[in-house]
Amino acid sequence: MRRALLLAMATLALAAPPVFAADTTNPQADFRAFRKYFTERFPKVPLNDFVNGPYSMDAGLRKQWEEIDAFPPYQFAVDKGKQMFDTPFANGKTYADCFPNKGIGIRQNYPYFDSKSGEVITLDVALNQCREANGEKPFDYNKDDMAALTAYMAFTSRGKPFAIEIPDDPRALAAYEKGKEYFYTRRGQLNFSCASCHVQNPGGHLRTEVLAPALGIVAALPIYRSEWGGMGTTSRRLTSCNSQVRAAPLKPEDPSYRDVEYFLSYMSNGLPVSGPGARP
Amino acid sequence: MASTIRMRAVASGDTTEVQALVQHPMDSGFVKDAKGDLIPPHYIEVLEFQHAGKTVFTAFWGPAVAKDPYVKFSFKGAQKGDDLTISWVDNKGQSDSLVGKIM
Amino acid sequence: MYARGLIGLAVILSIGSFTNAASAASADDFKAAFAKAEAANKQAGDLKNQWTTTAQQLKAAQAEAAAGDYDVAVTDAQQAEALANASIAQAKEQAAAWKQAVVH
Amino acid sequence: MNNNAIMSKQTRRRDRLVQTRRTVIQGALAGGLAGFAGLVPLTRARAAADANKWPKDAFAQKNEADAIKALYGKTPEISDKVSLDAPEIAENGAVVPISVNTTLPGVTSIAIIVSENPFPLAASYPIPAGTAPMVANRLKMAKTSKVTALVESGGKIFSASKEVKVTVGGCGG
Repeated sequence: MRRALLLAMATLALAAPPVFAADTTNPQADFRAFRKYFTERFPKVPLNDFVNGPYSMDAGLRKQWEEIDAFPPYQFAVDKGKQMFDTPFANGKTYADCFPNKGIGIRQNYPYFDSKSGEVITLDVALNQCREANGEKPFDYNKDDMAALTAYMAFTSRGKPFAIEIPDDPRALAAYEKGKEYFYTRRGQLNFSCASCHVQNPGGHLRTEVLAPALGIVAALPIYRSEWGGMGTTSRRLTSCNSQVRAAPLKPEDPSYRDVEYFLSYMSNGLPVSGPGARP
Repeated sequence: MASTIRMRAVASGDTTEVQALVQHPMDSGFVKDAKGDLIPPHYIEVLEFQHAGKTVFTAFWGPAVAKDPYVKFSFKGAQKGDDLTISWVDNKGQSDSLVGKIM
Repeated sequence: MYARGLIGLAVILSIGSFTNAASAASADDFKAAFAKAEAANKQAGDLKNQWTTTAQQLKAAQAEAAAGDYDVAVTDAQQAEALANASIAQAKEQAAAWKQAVVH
Repeated sequence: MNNNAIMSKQTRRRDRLVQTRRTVIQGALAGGLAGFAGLVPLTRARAAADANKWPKDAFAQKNEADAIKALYGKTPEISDKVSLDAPEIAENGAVVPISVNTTLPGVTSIAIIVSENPFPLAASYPIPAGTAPMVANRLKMAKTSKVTALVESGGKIFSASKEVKVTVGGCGG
């Protein structure tokens, strides 16, 4: 069983596209190449459908998803998130006070590069910063409360095109480049990168799962995964990816995770927010 | 605490289509927790829908119904604006109920 | 490409090759082997490239040592060190090689 | 989610008084949450489902034949008038959408059996007059299994079956 799995993975690892080297950071050029790669590889998938991940690749899965999405399991998380979002902190302020447009319909602008701190700030990090600034304890980044809040905020942003900016700041470019490096770097005993699965083999199978394309992969987060029997955030998604290739996961919202989310979100610019999503 | 029940009932002509989702762990009794102990079975046994004092749908469920269970059915005789009552009881005697309006 | 694909396989094969290495090891042998493995895994951690299998192997080594079976414990620790070293090699090789995979 | 926490809290205080108080609190909050995704405004109901009607014996059987016998006391016959919609390959055994429909007249109940589950009877639905002989639900499947829809019509039992492949079982958590 295990041997078969390893063999399957080794086969997958060897099926790589032609490669070229690059030494300069040029997000716009990366963006064009990335989109071109996916749209040429999957000419029948409408551009906006890439955000539906594995369902854009497999008709059988898609039918089950459509049946489930008619009354989706993340509904309870969205309701809980709204209730949390509308409930003031002990000091009387709310989440709305921390965000542009009172936090409604803004998911597509995250993560962003904060020129003050010199860091990439994801929506999840911004929410915990908001809590701490108002004297509240930060939430665990993986699920539960954080997943509910981000589910609600994504829900209010559905359909809005991702609009990630990389400001003209060498530190922002460096963060983008680090995220890109993290994405393409092989790790874990199985020697897989994020790209091994989500660039080189989307639509293929890893064990039983249909692999999602990297283009638009962040758009559905947070997600309700049947495998988890519940909601998970971007952190949980990255952590489980690492574990699957037998790489020790980093801490949730580690700078490397933030950078890779920054890179992937920039690659998804123009695609609509579809979160919260439901996944197998 | 929010209700455990979400319901959508839509009348079209004489027929009303009902969909409902209930927040419930539906523990089968076969799954172990993080410590390796079996999580005891905990599942909804009966889910009932009533319209105008009459039971229009009953579900008898076992532990094989998925977590946060979903059901869809349709019945005749109701109109837009009517009340539809939904209630459930599980194997531990816990219960919840709700009245929704048919749209 | 080929070399990178082989790292994982090499590690899998190396696990088998250690089984004859130990004979009547002592607690001190274990401590030394374990310290080496831990140091290697820490180095992998500095490169943000630890493997879950290394941690599992370290844990197994500790459990065997606690049970007094130092032969097996030393073997486990050596395997952990081999895994950690492979993860370090992977990180060093990938530091430049990742660029080969970028979509252009 | 908080689900487990809520449930364990409920377990600890199961007496009727507390249950009633909880119900009132929930009722007060429900108004504020209504209106999401086109849901109807909701109020709390007094009605309660009756656990005494639950067919305990049928749900306790460990093989398909015994479960059908306990539920109906009869043997089903295969009918092309029973339609079972289930995926060929389940995306995850934890959530498998399955629906049953029939053109048979005078239907009084529908049941769904998953042969390879530890307890094969998954769900049973009495169908009163005026209710369509159709139901959709989501089930757990431990492994690849035959799924059977049973329809009771005119005192007889009719069935349709389909093999559903499960690659990630619904019993692992």
